[in-house]
Amino acid sequence: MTNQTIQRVEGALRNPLVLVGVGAVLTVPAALVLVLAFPLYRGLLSDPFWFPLLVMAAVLFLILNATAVCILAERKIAGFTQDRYGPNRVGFWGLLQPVADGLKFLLKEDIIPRRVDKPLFLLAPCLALIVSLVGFAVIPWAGEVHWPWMEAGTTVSTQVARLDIGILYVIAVGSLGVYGLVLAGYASNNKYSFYGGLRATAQMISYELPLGLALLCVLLTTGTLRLEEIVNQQAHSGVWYVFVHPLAFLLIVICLFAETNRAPFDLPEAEQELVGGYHTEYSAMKFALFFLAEYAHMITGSAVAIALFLGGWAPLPFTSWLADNTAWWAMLLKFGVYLLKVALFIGVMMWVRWTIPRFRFDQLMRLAWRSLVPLGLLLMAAVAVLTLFGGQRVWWAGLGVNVLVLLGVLWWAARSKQPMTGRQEDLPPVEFGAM
Amino acid sequence: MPKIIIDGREIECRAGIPVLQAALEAGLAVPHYCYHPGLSIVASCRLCLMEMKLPHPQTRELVWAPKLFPSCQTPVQDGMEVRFDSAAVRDNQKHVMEYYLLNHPLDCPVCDKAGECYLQDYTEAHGPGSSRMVEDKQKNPKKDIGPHTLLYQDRCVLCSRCVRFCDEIAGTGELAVVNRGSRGEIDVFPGRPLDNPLQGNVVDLCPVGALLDKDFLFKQRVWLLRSTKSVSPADSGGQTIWIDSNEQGIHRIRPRYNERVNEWWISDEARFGWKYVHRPDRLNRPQVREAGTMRPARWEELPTLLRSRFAEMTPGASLAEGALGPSPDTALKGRGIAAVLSPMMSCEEAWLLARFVRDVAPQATLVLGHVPVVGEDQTFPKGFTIKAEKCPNRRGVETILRHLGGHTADFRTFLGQAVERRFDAAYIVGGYPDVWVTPDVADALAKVEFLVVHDLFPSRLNERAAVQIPGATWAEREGTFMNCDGLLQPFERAIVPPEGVKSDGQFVYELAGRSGLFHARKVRDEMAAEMPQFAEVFVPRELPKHAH
Amino acid sequence: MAGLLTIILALGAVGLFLALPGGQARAVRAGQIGLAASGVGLLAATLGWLFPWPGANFFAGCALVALFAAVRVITHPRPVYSALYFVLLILAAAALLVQMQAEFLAAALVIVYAGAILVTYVFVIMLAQQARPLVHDIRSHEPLLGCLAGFLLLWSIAVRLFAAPVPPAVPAADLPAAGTVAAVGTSLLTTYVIAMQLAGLLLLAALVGAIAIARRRPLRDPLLEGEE
Amino acid sequence: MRDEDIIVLQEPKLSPAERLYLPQIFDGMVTTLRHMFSLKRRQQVVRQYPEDTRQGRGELRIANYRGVHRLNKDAEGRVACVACFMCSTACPAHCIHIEAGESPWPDREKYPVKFEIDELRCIYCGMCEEACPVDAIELTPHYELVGRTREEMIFDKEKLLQVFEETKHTKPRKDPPITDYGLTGGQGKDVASPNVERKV
Repeated sequence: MTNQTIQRVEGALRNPLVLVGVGAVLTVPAALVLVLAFPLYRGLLSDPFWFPLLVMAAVLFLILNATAVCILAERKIAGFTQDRYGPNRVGFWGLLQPVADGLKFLLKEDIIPRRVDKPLFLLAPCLALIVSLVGFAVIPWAGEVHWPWMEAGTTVSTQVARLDIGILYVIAVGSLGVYGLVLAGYASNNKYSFYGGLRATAQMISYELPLGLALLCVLLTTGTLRLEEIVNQQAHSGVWYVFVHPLAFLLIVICLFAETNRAPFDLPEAEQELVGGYHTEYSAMKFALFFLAEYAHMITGSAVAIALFLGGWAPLPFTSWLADNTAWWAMLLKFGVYLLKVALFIGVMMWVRWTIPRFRFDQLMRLAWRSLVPLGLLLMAAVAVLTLFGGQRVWWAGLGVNVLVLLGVLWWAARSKQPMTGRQEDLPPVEFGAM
Repeated sequence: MPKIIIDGREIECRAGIPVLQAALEAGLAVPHYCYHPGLSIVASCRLCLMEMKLPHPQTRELVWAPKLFPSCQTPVQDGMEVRFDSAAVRDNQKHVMEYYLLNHPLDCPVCDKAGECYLQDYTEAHGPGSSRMVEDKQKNPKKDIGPHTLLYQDRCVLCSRCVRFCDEIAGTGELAVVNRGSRGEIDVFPGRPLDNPLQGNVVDLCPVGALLDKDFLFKQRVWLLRSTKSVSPADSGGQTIWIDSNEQGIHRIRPRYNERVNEWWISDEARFGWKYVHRPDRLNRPQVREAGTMRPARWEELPTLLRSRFAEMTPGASLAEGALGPSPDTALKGRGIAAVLSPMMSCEEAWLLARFVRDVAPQATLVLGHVPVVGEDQTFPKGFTIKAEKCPNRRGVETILRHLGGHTADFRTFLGQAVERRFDAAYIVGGYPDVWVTPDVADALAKVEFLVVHDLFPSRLNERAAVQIPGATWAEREGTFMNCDGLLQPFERAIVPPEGVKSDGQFVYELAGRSGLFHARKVRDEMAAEMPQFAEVFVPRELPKHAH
Repeated sequence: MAGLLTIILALGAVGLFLALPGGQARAVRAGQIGLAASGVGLLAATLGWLFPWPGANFFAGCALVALFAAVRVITHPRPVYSALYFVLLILAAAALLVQMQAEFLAAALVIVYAGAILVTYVFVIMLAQQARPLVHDIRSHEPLLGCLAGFLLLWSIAVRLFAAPVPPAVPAADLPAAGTVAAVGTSLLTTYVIAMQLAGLLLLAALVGAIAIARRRPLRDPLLEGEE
Repeated sequence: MRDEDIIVLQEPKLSPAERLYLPQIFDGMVTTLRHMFSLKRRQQVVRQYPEDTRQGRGELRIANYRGVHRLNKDAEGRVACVACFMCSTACPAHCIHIEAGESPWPDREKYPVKFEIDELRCIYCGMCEEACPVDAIELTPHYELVGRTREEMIFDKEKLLQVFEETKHTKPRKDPPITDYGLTGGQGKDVASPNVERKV
């Protein structure tokens, strides 16, 4: 393509009218096809095996595209936080930036350095992406749905896998997430990548502990591992578990940042120290896969946290509105609510990223092992005792325990000589090395 | 050894030298223009004046004399006391400097001497910061006084060093001071330009930018140049030189003081003879003949190739057994192989190559290469000699050949034997700046089946060589030359060889089966263990700036 | 049947012995061929089992992957790959457990082994990575005895298994829900409560011990000590 | 260093809440949030570069901006440079390459046969401008410098003179006497006469 052509195409893309036109041209045939094929997919929609898979496909489609949007959002938020505009050249208000980015990733030279461990080098990004995507299987996107043409009283679920172990599955899959990073770091045969991989391992192993402990607090209250159950409980009672276990929620949020390698815990890819960390040697689509994996991981993580603490698809707290409504429009509404919550959650994660500076690695480890793990243990013990005495029946009991634990910790912190994180005089200066 | 006191410091010095020389040797920076240790003393610049203690006419007590004395013209006497750091001396220097700058143009930015100019340095160290001169400065035209020299009369301080040099050292006396007083200027006789075999030295001698080298004119600023200690390959005298280079290019060559050979001077051959280093037609990649045509070769493949080919040419046992042991084949081994060691090679290179050849073929013939001789030795009045033998290391190679013994030959004999097809293989080293492969040499060498030519330029041997190796010039190598009197002098590498060329030393080092970098010093130590002649090198003492 | 099985398993054992790291390249190649032949034979022998109930194929596939991964764990010359094949083995085993309605066990296996222990292995292998593999990494220890023991074990299991009749197809829904979280939890806290408490105590002791070993002594500064 | 030279700083005492760091984090997040939604600040701070230049806003100090170099021409349109190498000597990035030759004009001796500046190597420090005794080399306010190849970014004499032509209206040359060399305060007669008296 000549420069002029490129310029002309760029100019056209900047025109919102052109965008609307292209959209309309694409939408009309799509709508036609959908209408004509209605009897065909009606059967699929009411089948308990196929419908969740369709939901899955839709969600995957949404998420893989959402990643592109996320990148734009990230850059926009970064820009806004720093009093800039962010990308605003490609398309109206920079909206086509993801397309440009994607094209760039596709067209860049795909380099495999000479001395890498080739099988592992190729495996790592795939592993990272796969692991971050399979977690979606247990997310109850919109509860049950009853299609108008179905028999009365029957519903189909929008959840792919209604696993008995629900949340354990998420943890199991999440714990595999580290392999992609470690292998990338190892296979790259580059010391910066290597350090990134080591950091990723240590960090993710460490933060799985407080994550699990905080999860246990909720599970003690809910009495089930099934995510759909947990969401149902919240939707029906209207009491989201964030009101019951605010401290556990805080722990989970902190751990999520660490598990997804997001700032302020993005030590494995700390640019200033490690060039690019574990993905230093990756380029083009292989790098894009890591990118994709990171955002997919964020979406999974926030979806799980929302299911556990923020009522899942429940639109409003303190009301059971929509809880038992299985109409198709309610399903769509719930789905929309869920996605909106995820989007907000991710927005907060980005907001945090552009606010809080990165931790030092020893601080990071100290935070996990010295602050979060004891805090999680304490909280879990307290909630366990509470549950023993039937405390799960009144929602404010959990809140009380959380507040008590928090106050106790504050009191302890006030008494102790050293801050909970930060410099500690009696220890040798380097505790965990520079990994 | 007389002792004198300069500025309250007692200094021991050689007898009979001027106080100025003693002070300079003691490390004092006494300004001077006209004084040069190699020339007669005229005491005309009046810049080196000093105070001296003399007996008081009445009391006979030693007191500072009221007038100043030229330190260059006052020989040292035991116990004399002089001083340069007095107000009177400094005043004198300041006023003399101001006088010199009356008419001197301030064109330092375009003057080639800037950076090594006495006037500049002394003005900064001793002179006034500004001129009180309000009249127009005198202007004189540039003069073209010789094939190599330009005279910028405006810049001249009339120290007459150049005049004295032509009279005393070169003995030709082309230059003279004409006119008198403020109209005095340096000039040549009409029709008798400054043209003698040592003429380049007047440019170095000139303390200011009055005499300039046409060759170097406008080329570089001197502070950009890097000076490397070297030995001139122009003749067998072993004149020591500085190679001034910048950005891997030689820009000029200056004499390097050497009390045993050339003192402060060098011949024009040594000074201007480096141009061949940058000739564009130099060989720049090794080539190997395959099926009649030359193909470019990699440097790495050459050592194995040469080794195996020479071993093949050796009749009898294989290389593995081929030590010097008394096997029945030894008598035959390598009879058909010859190595021609050029007198342009350094001792180290010659030794490594000779050892390599003897290693592969113990009975090989070692030949001292073509020794170019032009005319007769030319000796100048004060003893400076330009040798007729135009190669630097004939004696070094001879010493090595004599030490290694076995079959040796001189170049003529070798050619004769070659014509008789006595040699199957030969390694010929050239390295001469001029054409040396005359038709008869080429014809004789054509009889050699496997001919390895290691040379700088393409020659008639091009069509005959089986392997052609590009050589490096002396400025691109390091090593030692042994001059015709047996004086062993080291030279350093000034520039890197052109792209594609490996320095000879490095190549023969690898050829000899060694890995790593060639260090002339290490090789020399090995040689010294066998040959005491190479145990000690002569490095002349280095003179401080402005102290010649 | 038993004789054929013995031959197949013996072939596998010899193949494994040859394929273990540290041998000659040709021997390793031969061993790999032997292993493959043994695998094919095993597949053929179990062919009768393969289609009796839906999901059995999935079971067989997972089992084969697990076997293959297990063989690679001990035959791969590079520790990192061994560890990764171990991960694959764990995942395949977890899939088998899911087949048997033991979801909790599957999740626990993945969390504990793949998510914690093997990550630590990989971590340690990476940290201890040498410029070239160490002798004990590239040479197997007691290959003969190991292969023999493995062969005997596998042989006895296989012969017993094949002696039994082909298991009937049981619909998944009819299986007792022994693997659910509730069932596991109930049995842990009733039948096996003492064992569990003991295990907990043991783990606690191990934890305390680990902390005691890993704790860093404060640096002794003679100057500071003098002041005290 | 004596003991009394050592100042022991007391670390600020943190309240229990501060030790948790959470209040500070929320504080910071409020700050960034405020920035996120302040359109006005954004508009004030950010320039939409190709459309909105410093020059357009009148913010470029033409007299001292250090952009692309130029080689000045004297009143007669000849290159003002006398090839004294001062700029290349002063250049900390070694980006100036000069080849000098005998000048074809009678009022000076040397002139640059070749004058090249590697604009990619240059750090735009302005030392060459300071060093030049005849004010021949100057940095211009021209900062939009792009090229497709490295070779293109090595500006030769013609290109540098062209830059002068393009910028002489925005930044006129000071026009000092060319033979001054900055040393005598304008005495223009210091140079040796170019008439060579042939003696040979």
